[in-house]
Amino acid sequence: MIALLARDLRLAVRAGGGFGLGLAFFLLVAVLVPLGVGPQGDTLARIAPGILWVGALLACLLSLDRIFALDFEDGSLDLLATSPVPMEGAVAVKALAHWLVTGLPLTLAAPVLGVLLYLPGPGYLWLVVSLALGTPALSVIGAFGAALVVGLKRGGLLMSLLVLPLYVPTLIFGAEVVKRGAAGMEVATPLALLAGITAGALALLPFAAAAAIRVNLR
Amino acid sequence: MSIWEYANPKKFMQTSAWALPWALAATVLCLSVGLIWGFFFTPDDYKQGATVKIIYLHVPAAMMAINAWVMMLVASLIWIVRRHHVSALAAKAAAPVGLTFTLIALVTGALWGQPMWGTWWAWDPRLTSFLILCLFYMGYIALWSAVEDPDTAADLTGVLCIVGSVFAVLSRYAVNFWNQGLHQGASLSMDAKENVSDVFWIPLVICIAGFILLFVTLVLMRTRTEIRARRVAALLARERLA
Amino acid sequence: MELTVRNLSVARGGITVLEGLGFTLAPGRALVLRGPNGVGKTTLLRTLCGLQPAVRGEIAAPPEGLAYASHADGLKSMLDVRENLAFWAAVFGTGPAAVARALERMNLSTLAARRAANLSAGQKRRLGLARLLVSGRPVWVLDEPTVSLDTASVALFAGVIRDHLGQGGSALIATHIDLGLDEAEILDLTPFRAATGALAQAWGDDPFLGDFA
Amino acid sequence: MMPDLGKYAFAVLASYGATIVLIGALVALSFRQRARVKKTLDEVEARAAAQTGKNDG
Repeated sequence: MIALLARDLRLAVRAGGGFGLGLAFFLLVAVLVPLGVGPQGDTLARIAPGILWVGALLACLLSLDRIFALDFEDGSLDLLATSPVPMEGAVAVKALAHWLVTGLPLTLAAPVLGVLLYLPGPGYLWLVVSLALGTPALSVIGAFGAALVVGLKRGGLLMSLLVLPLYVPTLIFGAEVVKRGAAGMEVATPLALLAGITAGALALLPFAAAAAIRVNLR
Repeated sequence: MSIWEYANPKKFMQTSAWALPWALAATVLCLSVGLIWGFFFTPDDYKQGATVKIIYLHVPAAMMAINAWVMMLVASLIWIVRRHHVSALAAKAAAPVGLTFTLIALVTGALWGQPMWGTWWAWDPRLTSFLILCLFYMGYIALWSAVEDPDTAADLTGVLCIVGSVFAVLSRYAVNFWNQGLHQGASLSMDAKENVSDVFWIPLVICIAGFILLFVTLVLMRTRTEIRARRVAALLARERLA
Repeated sequence: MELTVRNLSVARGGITVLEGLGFTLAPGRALVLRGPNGVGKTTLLRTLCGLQPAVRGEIAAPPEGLAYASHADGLKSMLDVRENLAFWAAVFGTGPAAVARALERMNLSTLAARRAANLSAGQKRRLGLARLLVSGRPVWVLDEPTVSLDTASVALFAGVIRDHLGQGGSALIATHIDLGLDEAEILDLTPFRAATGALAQAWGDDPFLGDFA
Repeated sequence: MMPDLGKYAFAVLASYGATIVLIGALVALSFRQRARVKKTLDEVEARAAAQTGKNDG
């Protein structure tokens, strides 16, 4: 399983694309929104938590269909399914690899983009904390969506339609943490709920995703 | 004689052929009595005026939008656990009906909200939840139509339905948390019967029964269509082989 | 460590293609599957490997004993030859020593540092087959293993299989060409085709066929 | 006969109208699918019957 993680990371680094693309997209969102909304500081500060979370979510979505589609096309998913690695473990590891190359960089880049959007001072800490807690859920939910459409030719668009509604609770609680944090309010409740969703998704969705992959391979 | 016999396509076709005319008649009867009563013979509410007449559409549609999803969840579980084809096809047949009910609940809610809240759309928790439910229905239907092999499609949509149900409930709570909302709570909802006087209550119950019957009728009919479509596919496959 | 198949029926896309199939593959033996295109060789092999369910019948295989080589080699073009093989060695829990041995045996040592993207079709195939050697599994299930291999490579691979059989392994090979494995038994799948005459029975499991309302 | 809906006439009538349109569309769609699938099935069924008839004869 460590070998699988190492391979996926190595592929992500060598193939370029994956890594930078999500980050660049995130940056673009943070640049385009003020251009559309106008440069007024108070407006931007108010919508910054939501924009940053939506931006991170969409950036995450961009690279999801590569999680399984590439392995499906070159046949390694078949071979992986007949190997001693349980499919559930493979799904979890691939979701982890996806998080390491998208979720983690997004989390680290978010404070910089917060500056562009005039995010109020106390919000930075909670922005990083909420993304660090929430993006793993985005990756594992996304892995489930990718598993559902893995055999389909035009899976990307369909996957967005399937995955985005599943992102709703994570988005709401994540953005709420930042909003409250930026306003200097108490954040424990949404933070606990966000963590709960992530923990539940990490524990259960690999099984659902593995089941979907087995169905798709037959 | 167990209820699983109805999971056999042939048995289902025989039984539903018998039940369908009755269900259809009961639906037409219930809906016309309930809606005509509600529309023509109920007084205006002292506060909401004539808009109270929308309740005969809005509340039953909203109830059935949720119940249709629950029915799909149960049918999906039956398919996944016991692999009865009719069950999977019934879930597939129910999805567009549930989507239609969701749309009715949303449209009537917006039309009702406009005079009451002064806006067509409010990011009220319940309306928002129904919007999210609408997305879930669309994703489910899209997945059914995207996958060619019927058993594969049934498996994948079944898994999606189960996972989606969990996330739909989570979304409901998240949305509640996110905005406390304007929605009329107890005074017009089911769980507080005492707050609604009988003049509104009796036609409402008839309308709810009518929507339930409409759902049953449509799902029976659409399931029959799905079974026939599967038989066409099976016969064609045999033709090709021969 | 026998692979035994009894009264097996397999389906492709919901249509039964082979039925009543039975054979035993003992250690040290090779079995070559023959039959025209579309008879269901790939479907049979995928069913044996557990990638799809059998319609009916029994498959008794040693647990985690099968190594599958499909049409696709499962190579990552961005990784070099050694990295590709080392990944599968790690997945199957063999070690770097096994990788070196496999590279040597499949005549890939000189290419070890080359990216898979820059390999010829035959070299890719050889790398795909080298994965069998690092799997450490006794029963090889091979689907058209010699596609795009030249005569020398076919002979090389036949030698690899012979060694594997000599060490108590076995191989199930779907192929059209003569591998030069004289000791291999040949099983023609044509008689097991789900024939038109036997159609009604083959379709017995489909609840949407047969007598209907 | 028509009840006096007062200033809310639009909201109420539009609600009833929209519901009837939506349900009507669903029912029409369901019936159309039903008719189409049934017709195809009858054709295929007839072909299948002819086929078995030939085989028996």
